[in-house]
Amino acid sequence: MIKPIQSVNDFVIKFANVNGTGSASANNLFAKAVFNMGVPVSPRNIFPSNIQGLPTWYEVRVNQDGYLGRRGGGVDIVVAMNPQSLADDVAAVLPGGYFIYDSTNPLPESLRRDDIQIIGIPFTELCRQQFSNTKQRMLFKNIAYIGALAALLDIDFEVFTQLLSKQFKGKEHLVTSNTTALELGYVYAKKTFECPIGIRMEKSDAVGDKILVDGNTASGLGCVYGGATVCGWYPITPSTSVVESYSRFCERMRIDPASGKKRFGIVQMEDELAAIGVVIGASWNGARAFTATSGPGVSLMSEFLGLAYFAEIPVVLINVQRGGPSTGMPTRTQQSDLLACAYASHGDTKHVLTFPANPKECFEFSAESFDLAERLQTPLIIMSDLELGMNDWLCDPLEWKDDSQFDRGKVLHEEQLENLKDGERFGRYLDVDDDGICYRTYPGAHPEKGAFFTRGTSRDRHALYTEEGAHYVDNMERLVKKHRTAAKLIPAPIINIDDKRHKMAVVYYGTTDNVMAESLAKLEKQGLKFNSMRLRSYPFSDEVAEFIEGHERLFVVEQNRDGQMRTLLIDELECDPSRLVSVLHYDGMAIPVEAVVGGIINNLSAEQNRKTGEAS
Amino acid sequence: MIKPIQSVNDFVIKFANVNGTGSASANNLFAKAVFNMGVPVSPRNIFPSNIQGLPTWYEVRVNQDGYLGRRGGGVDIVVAMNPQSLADDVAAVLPGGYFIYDSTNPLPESLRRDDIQIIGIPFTELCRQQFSNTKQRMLFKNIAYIGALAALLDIDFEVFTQLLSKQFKGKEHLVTSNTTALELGYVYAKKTFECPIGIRMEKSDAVGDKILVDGNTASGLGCVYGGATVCGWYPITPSTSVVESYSRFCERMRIDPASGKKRFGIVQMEDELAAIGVVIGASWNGARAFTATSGPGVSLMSEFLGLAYFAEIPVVLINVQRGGPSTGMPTRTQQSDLLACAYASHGDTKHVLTFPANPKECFEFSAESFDLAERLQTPLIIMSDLELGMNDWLCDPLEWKDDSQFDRGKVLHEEQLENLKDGERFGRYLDVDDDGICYRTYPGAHPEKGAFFTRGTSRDRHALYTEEGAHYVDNMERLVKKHRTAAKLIPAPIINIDDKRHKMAVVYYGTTDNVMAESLAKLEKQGLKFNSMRLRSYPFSDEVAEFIEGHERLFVVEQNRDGQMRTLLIDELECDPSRLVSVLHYDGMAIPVEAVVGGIINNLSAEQNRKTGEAS
Amino acid sequence: MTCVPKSKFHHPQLPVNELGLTYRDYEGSMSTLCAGCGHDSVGAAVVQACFELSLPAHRVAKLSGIGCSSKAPTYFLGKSHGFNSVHGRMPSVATGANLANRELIYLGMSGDGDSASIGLGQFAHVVRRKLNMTYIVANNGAYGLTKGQPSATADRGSLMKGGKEVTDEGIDLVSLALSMGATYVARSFSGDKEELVPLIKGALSHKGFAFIDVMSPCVTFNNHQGSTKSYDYLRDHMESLISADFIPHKSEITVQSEPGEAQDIFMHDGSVMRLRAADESYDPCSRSSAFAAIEAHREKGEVLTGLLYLESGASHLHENLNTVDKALNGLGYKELCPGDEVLKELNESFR
Amino acid sequence: MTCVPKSKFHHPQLPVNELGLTYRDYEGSMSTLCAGCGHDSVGAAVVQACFELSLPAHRVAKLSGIGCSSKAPTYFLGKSHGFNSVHGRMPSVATGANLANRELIYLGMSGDGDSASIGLGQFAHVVRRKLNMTYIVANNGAYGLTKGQPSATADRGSLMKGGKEVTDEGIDLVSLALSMGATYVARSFSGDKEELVPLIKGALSHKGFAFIDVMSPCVTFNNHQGSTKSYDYLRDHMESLISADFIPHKSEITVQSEPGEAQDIFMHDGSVMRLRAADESYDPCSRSSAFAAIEAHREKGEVLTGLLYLESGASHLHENLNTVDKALNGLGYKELCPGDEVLKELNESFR
Ligand SMILES: Cc1ncc(C[n+]2csc(CCOP(=O)(O)OP(=O)(O)O)c2C)c(N)n1
Ligand SMILES: Cc1ncc(C[n+]2csc(CCOP(=O)(O)OP(=O)(O)O)c2C)c(N)n1
Ligand code: SF4
Ligand code: SF4
Ligand SMILES: [Mg+2]
Ligand SMILES: [Mg+2]
Repeated sequence: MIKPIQSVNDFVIKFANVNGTGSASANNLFAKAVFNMGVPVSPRNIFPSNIQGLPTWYEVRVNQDGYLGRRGGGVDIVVAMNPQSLADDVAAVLPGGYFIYDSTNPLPESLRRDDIQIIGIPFTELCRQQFSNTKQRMLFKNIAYIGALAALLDIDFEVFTQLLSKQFKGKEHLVTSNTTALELGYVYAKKTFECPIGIRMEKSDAVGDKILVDGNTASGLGCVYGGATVCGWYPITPSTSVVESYSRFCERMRIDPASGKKRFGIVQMEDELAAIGVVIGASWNGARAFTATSGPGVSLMSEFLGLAYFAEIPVVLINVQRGGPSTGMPTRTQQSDLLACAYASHGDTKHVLTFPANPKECFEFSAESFDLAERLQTPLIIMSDLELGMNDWLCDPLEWKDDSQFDRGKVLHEEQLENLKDGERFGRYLDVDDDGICYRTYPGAHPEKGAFFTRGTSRDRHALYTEEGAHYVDNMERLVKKHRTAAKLIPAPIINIDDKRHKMAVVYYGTTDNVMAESLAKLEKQGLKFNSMRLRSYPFSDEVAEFIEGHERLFVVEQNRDGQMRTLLIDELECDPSRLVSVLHYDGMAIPVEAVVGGIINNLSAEQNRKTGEAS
Repeated sequence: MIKPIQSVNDFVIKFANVNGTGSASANNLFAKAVFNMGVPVSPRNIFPSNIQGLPTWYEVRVNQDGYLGRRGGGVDIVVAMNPQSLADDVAAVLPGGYFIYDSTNPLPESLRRDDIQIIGIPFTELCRQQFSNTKQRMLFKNIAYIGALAALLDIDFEVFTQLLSKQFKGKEHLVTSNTTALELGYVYAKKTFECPIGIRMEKSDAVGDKILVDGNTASGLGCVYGGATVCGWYPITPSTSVVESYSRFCERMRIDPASGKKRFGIVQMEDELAAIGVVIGASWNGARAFTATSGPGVSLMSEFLGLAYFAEIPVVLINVQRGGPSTGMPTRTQQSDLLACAYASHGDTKHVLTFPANPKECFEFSAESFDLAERLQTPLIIMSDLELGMNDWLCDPLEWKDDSQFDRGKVLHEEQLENLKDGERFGRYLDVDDDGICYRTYPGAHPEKGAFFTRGTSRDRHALYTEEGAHYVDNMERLVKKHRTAAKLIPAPIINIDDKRHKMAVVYYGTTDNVMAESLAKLEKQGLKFNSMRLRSYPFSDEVAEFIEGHERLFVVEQNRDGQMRTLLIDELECDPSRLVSVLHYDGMAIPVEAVVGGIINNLSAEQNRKTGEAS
Repeated sequence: MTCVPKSKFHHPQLPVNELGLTYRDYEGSMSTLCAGCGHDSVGAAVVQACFELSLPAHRVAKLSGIGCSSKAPTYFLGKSHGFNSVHGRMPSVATGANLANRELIYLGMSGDGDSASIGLGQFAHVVRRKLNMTYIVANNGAYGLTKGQPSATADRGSLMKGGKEVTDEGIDLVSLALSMGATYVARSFSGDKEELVPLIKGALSHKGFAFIDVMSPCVTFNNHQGSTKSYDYLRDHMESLISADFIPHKSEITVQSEPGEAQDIFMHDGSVMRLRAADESYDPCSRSSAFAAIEAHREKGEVLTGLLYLESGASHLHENLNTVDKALNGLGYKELCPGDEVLKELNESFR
Repeated sequence: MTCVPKSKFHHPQLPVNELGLTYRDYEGSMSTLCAGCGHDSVGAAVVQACFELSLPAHRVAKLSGIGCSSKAPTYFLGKSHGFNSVHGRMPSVATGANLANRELIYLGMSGDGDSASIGLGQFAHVVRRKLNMTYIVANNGAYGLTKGQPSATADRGSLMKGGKEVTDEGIDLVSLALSMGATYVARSFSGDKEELVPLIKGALSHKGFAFIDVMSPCVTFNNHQGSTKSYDYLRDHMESLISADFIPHKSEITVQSEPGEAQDIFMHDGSVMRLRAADESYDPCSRSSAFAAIEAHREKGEVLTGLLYLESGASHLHENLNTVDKALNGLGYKELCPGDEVLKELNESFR
C-alpha cells in the first residue's frame, strides 16, 4: 500500500466535468477560495471546441511558493463528475493521490486502483434529495463537491460564505441555496471521512495584494486605458473575450456623462479582413483603434497588414494564439504564430511584436501599444495565447500613473501646417528626424496644406505615385531604419544574471515565464545554473544581442514545433545557430516544468554522451 | 568629341514609347529579327501600372556570347518616340552611343549632348505622307523606326519580310502595308545617314535550336502537359498570362475530338481566396488543379494554404512575383515573397517552393509540380517573377518524354480498398511507408471503405477529430518527416564546382541565373574565382547542405531587401550566418551584372580594408 | 463505377430501401451538438431524404465551412467523404470539387455566420455560377460555436441573448439566392420534417444550384423571447406557402394533378416535384412572384416557407463551361498530355 | 474646425462658388486613365458637384480600392486626403474612418470588380450597417486595370472583348444595395452629366448610406458590340425614370412643386431633392416599388437610371451605436482614460 500523499498548500487538483452543466462557476469558486486563503493558485480550463455535452476539465495548482506553471505528469486529486471520462480521470491520479467521485453510481470494478485513495460521495443523490427542481439539481451538484472539498482539504468554510455573499450581492436567496449545497457536501464528507485528508490547506499570506484575473480581461482593459476608441472585430476563440472585456469596461467607463452617449465605437464586422480594415481606416483618420483575433484571423489579415506596413498606418492587433496550423486546436494553447506575424504579408515586411507574460503585461502592453503603434506608424502585434488569455492568473495589481499622457506620435495638426514657413513643404514620407519615422497629417486638418494620398503602391517622399526604382529603394531602406528605431522603443527584455560567469542561459517569452522560476530552481538542485532572459518584443534590442553574445549556449524555450523565436533571433542577430538550442513543447497544453527541465537535461546529457563517445 | 561606340552583335538598345500606341508588336518584331539572324537576344518590357498614355520602354540586349542578363548602367542606342520622357531618354545613352528620335518635332536645344550621336528621322511626318488613316499613321510609325534600324544596324531586310509573312499569314494586305512602313524608315535612313552606324549586326549561328518564349506561356503550357484539368484563378499582374496561356493551349489541345467538349475547366473566381479554394476542392476530389497569382493574392491565400498543409491536400500555386510589399510595384520584378510563401499561414507550417530560372524550367517545373504536389500531398509554390514571366527569354527548346506517366501519388482506389484484408483498416493519416506520406482516397471511391472526413482541425491517424495532445504531436512530427522527404524529391540544385579548392562561392536562384555567367566571368577577370550553386527548391537537400558546408564564404545573391533566401538557408541548415553574405538588388528592375559584381567586390574590399585596418 | 453499396446484415424489422439499406446506414457518428439543436434535426432530415431516395451514400460529397452547423455533416452520411473546410469558404471548395468530378452529388451544409457573414461573397458567387449542388444553410441568426453573437441574418430589431438589439439590416438569404440566379430555392424549419424532407429530396434531385434556407434554432444562445429565430417565434410565424411532394422517377405517376390544384414539375431524372400553393396566384416558376411574396410576408413579420422557386432544365456550370461528360478527375495521361510531337511544333512557333 | 478654405488668386473670369473657389480648386492631378474613359467623366461630375455645393474640399475624405476606377480619386479633389486601399476592401476602411471622425464627408469610389467581385461581401455589409457615406461604383462590367476580364456585373449573355459570352449571372448592384438597406439609391451614366451631377450632390448631402451605380464605359476593353456596358449600348438602353434636382438648403424654395408633378424630399440639412418620375405610379420612397421597376426594366433589357430610392431621416451607424456627437478622434486623454482610482477599484474586484 502506497502512502497517501501528504502536503500543505501544495497540490494539483483536477475537476472532470461535462461542458454546459454549470461547473465553471463552482470550480471558479474553489480557485477563489484558495486565493482568499492567501495561497497562490493557478486554475486552468481545459475545454473542448464544442458547446455542450463533452468532457471538460479544470486543473488547479495550489502552491505556497508561488510556482504556478503546469507541473506536468499526474495530479494529486481528481474530482470526477463525468462518467464519459472516468477511466482517464482515474488514470490521471498520482500514486498516493486521491480520487473523489460521484458514488450515486458505483465505480466500475475495473477502474479501481490500489495505489490511490478512492473517495465516493453520492453528489447526485444528495442533491436529488435536497432540491426539487432539475436544473437546481444539476447545478448544485457542482457546489456540493466544492463543499466536500472544504471538509476534505480543511478550507475555512467562512471563506466560501464570504465569496458567495460577494458574488450574489443583493440576491440573498442564491446565497442561501448555494450555501445549502456547499453544506450538503461538507457535512457528508465530514461525517463520512477522516478530514482533512493528507493534502490540506492552511491560511497564509503568500498572496499579498495580488489579483486573480485572466489576460483577455486585462488586455481589453488596457485598450480602454490606452485610449482606443474604435474596435472592429470578428469572434474567434480564444480572442473573443478581449473585445467582450473592452466592451464591458467601455460601457462602464466611457459613457459621456452629459449625453449618455458612447465615447467608443465597436463594430462586429463580417470577417477578419473587414475587422482590420476598420482599424486601418480609423487609425488613418486619427483614432486609436485595435482588433483582436487568433490564428485563422491573422492569416486573413495578412494582405491588410502589408498595406499598413507599407502605407505606414498604426495598427494594434491582439493575437491570442491557439493551436495551429489551420483551424488546428481552437481551444488549446501555443506560441506558433511568430513567423506568420513577424513576416506577415508578401514582399519584404517585418512587423513589431510584443510578448506579454501575465495579465499585468497584457494590460500594460495593450495600453502602451497605442503609443508605440502611433509613434512607429506601423502594425504592432501583441502575442498573447489561450493559456494567458482565458485563464485566471495570479498577478500583481494593475497600476496606472495618473500623470500619463498619450503619445500620439508625429502628427502635424492644423496649426503646425498653418505655420509651415514659405518653402517648407510637408512631405508625408520625409525622414525629417533621421529615425525612419515621418510626420503625418489627419484628413480634414487644413484647407490647403497637408493633404496627401495614402496608398499601398510605391511613392516618393511626397506621397506621389512613382515607379522609379530609386524612390522605392529609398523608402524601403527608411523602413529598415524605422525597424531599428522600433527596437529601441518597445519593451526591453527581462534579464536575470545569476552569475556573470555562467556560460549557459535560457531564453524564453510569454507564458513560458510561468514555469521558469521553478524549472531553474529544479535545475539548480541538479547543479545546473543559468542566466536567463525573457524576451518581451521583436525586433531585438542591443541588450538582447549582448546577452546572446555573452553566452556560449542558450536554450530557447518555446511552445511551438519549429522553434520560431530561435529563427527570429538568428535571422535578426546573425548569431551562430549552433549556440541556440531549442527546447520545445507544443501539444496544446501549456508548457509544464518537466518539459523545460527534461528538455535541457536531455540535451546536456546527449552532449555529454557525444563527448564521451568521441573521447573513447 | 567622343568616339562613337563600335560593336558587332553586342549592344543594348532601348525603345521609348507611349503605352497603348501599338509599339509592342513593332518592338517585338525587332527582337525576333535579331533572333532570326542567329544572334542571342533578350528583350525587356518596362511598363507602367496603367493602360494608356504613360511612358513605356522596351530594352533589348543583343549579345553574341549569350550574356542576356541586364548589363546595368546606360544603353548604347535609344529610339525615342515619346516626347514625355525625352529628357530621361537622352540621359540614358552612354557616351559614344546613339540617340534616334522622331525629328518631326525638333529636339529641344537643352537636350542636345555632344558626346553622343544624334540621329533625327521624321517618322511622324513620313507616315503622315504615306498613310491616310490616323490609326495607321500611329501604328506604322512604330514599324517605320524598325525599318530605319534595319538600315542603321545593317539587319538583313529579308529577315523582316519573312517575319512579317509568317506573322500575317493569310492577311497579305497587312504584309504589304507593314513592308511599306518598314521601307519608309529604311529608305530614309539609308539615304540620309552613313549606314551602318558603328554598332551593327551580323548573321550568326549562336542561337542554335533555341526558342524565344516568355515564362508565363511556358508555365501555362507546363500545366497542360502536367495534366491539370481544373484552374480557379483571379486576374493579377504579372500572373494573368499564365492562365491565359493555359487556357489558349487547352483550347487547342484539350478538346475531346468526339464531342467537341473540353477536358478542362477554368473558372475566373471572385478573388484569390476563392481561387485557391477551387484548387483545394478539386485536388481533394482527385483532379490536378492549379492557380496562379502574385503577392497580394498570396497573402489572401494564406489561410487556405494552412488548411492544405494541415489537411494534406495537393496544391499547385504559381506565384509570379512582383515588387512588394502591399500593392507595391505591380509592374516591376522582385524575389521577395520567399518568407511569405515558405511560412505561409499561422501555426507551424512549412511549404515546398521551387525556383524556375528560365522558361524551360517554367515548363518543366509546372508540369512536374503536379506529380510532386500529389506525391507529397501538400502545397507546392512555384516562385517565378515578372522578369521571367512576362518577358521573352532565349532558351533551350521544350522537351517531353513520350513514355512519361503521371505519378498520382499514394491513392487507394476502389479495387485496393475492396482488397483490404480483414483487420486491415484504412487510416488516412497512417504513416505506412515511414516517409511521412500517407495514403488517401478520393470521394466516391468505394461504397463501404475509405470514406473519411477531411478537416483543418487536429485528428488522429484515422482522421477522427481529437483534441488529444499526443495525437496532435504525432501528426505534426510526421509532417516534419514529410518535409524532409520533400527535400529528396524536388528539383536538385545546379552546382558548378569550378575548383574544389575555392573557398568562396555564390549561391543564387531564379532569374538571377541570367546574369550569373557574365558576372562570374567579369569577376574572374579580376582574379576572383567562385564555385556556384543555383538553388531550385526549398526545403534544401543534403547536396545543398554539403555545398554550403564546403565553402568558407558564400555570397547569396537575391532580388529582395531582406535576404530572404539567406534566412531560409540559415534556418533550415543551421549554418553560421557570418559565412553567408547577402548581395541584394531590389529596385524593381531585374538584377544587373553590375549589382552582382559590384556587390561582391565591395564586400571583399570592405573586408580587405577591415583586415588592413586591423593589421595597422 | 461498378460497385454498388452492399446491403449488410441488419435487424430484420428495420425497413430497407431499394439498395437494401436501412435508415441507420445513412447515419454518421454521434452528434456533439447541444441537445435540442436544430442542426441535428436538419441532419436527420438529410438522412431520411437520402434513405428514401435510395442514394448510394458514398456518391455524395459533404462540404462545409466552420461552425456548429458546419460540424453537422460529421453526424450524417458516415459513408460519404466529407470536407470541413475553413470558415465561410465552402462554396469555392465545392466549386473545385464539382469541377473535378461532375458525377457525384454535392451537398453543402453551412451556417448563417458561415454563409451570410464571412462567406457572403462566396455564397453569392457560387449561386451566380450555377454550380450543380444542394446548399443548405442551417440558419439560427447567430454564431453558435463562438457563443451567441449575432450573425448577418439576425433580423433588425430582434433581440440577442442578453437583450442587445440588432441594428444592422438582416440579410434574407432566400432573396439573395433568388437574385443571384439560383434555380431551386426553398425555405423551411428544422422542426418541420414533413416539409423539409421532400424539399431536400427535390434539391438533391435538382440539376443546378438548389438552395434551402432552414430555420434551425440555437437552443443555447438564440432561443429566447425577442429572438426571431427561436422555436416559439418560428412556430408562430411560419407561413408555408408552397408545399412540395417529391415523387421519385421510378414510381408510376398515377394521378396527374389537376391544374390549379397542384403543379407538377419534372426534374432532369424524370422524378417530379408536385407543388401546392396556399395562395393560388403564386407561381413557383416565376422569380418575381417569389420576390414579391417573400417581401410581402417579410413586411408582415412572417417567415415564408416551402419551395419558393423552381426552374427546371436551366444550365449549370459544367454545361456553361462545356466540359466533357466524363469526370475530369478520371481522365488519363493519354487524354491530357499532348506529347512531344505537339511540343516540337510549338517550339517552332516560338522561333 | 475654425479654418475655412481661402479663396486664392484666380483668373477673374472663372466663376466662383460661395467659398470663393473656382471649379479648378476642386480638381486633382492629371488623369492617367485612357482618353475617353468613363471614369474621368465621373470624376468631373464629382468636381462639379462639390464645386456647386461649395464643399470645403479638405473636409471630404476619398476612399477607394484597386482598379482604374479606384485610381480615379487621385484625379479629383486634390485638397482632400485620399486612401487607395486594397482590392475590394474599401468598405471596411471607410467604416473605420467614419467611426473615427463622424464630422467629415466620406466619398467612396470603386469599380465593379472591386465592389461586385472580390468586394461583394464588404459592399453588402457596409450597406447593411448603414454607414453615412456616398459610395460610387464606376461600373464598366469589366476589369479595366487587368485588361478586360469580365467582372461580376457583366450581364449574362453579353459578349466580352474577343467574343466570349458571359455565362454567370450578372449582379445588379442597385438591387443589392436596396435589399441590404441603402437609404439613397441611384443609377446613372458617366455620359450624362445633367443627370449625374445632381445625384452626386444629393448623395453627398444625404445622411446615411448613399449608393450611386454609374455606368462608366471602359473604352479600351469593353466598348464593343455585344457589350451591354458600351457607350452605344447604354445610350440606346438607358431609361431615365426619376430625374432629380438638388436644391440647396440656402436657396429659397420658391415654387413648391405640385403633387403629381414632382415630389420634394427634404434632406437633413434642409436642402431638397426634387424628383420627377417619368412613370407616375413610381414611388421613390418605396423599396418594393423600386425593386419592381428595376426588375421590370431589366427584363426588357433596359437600364433604369435616376434616383430610384430615397429614405430620408433613417438612422445610420453612429446613431445605431449611440456614439458621442463629437469626433472620436478628437477625444483627449481625460475623456478616454479612466485613471488610477478606477483601476484600484477594479483590482479589488479581481480579488
Ligand atoms: C477565419 C475564422 N474566423 C472566425 C472563426 C471562429 N468561428 C467559428 S464558427 C463561427 C461562427 C459560426 O456561425 P454559424 O455559421 O452561424 O454556425 P452556427 O455555429 O451558428 O451553426 C466563428 C466566428 C473561425 N473558425 N475562422
Ligand atoms: C488582391 C488583388 N487581386 C488582384 C489584383 C489585380 N487587380 C487590380 S485592379 C483589378 C480589377 C479592377 O476592376 P474594377 O474594380 O472593375 O476597376 P476598373 O479597372 O474596371 O475601373 C484587379 C483584379 C489586385 N490588385 N489585388
Ligand atoms: S450552440 Fe447552438 S448552434 Fe451550436 S450546437 Fe448548441 S444549440 Fe446548436
Ligand atoms: S482600361 Fe478601361 S477602365 Fe481603365 S482607364 Fe482605360 S478605359 Fe478606363
Ligand atoms: Mg448560426
Ligand atoms: Mg470595372
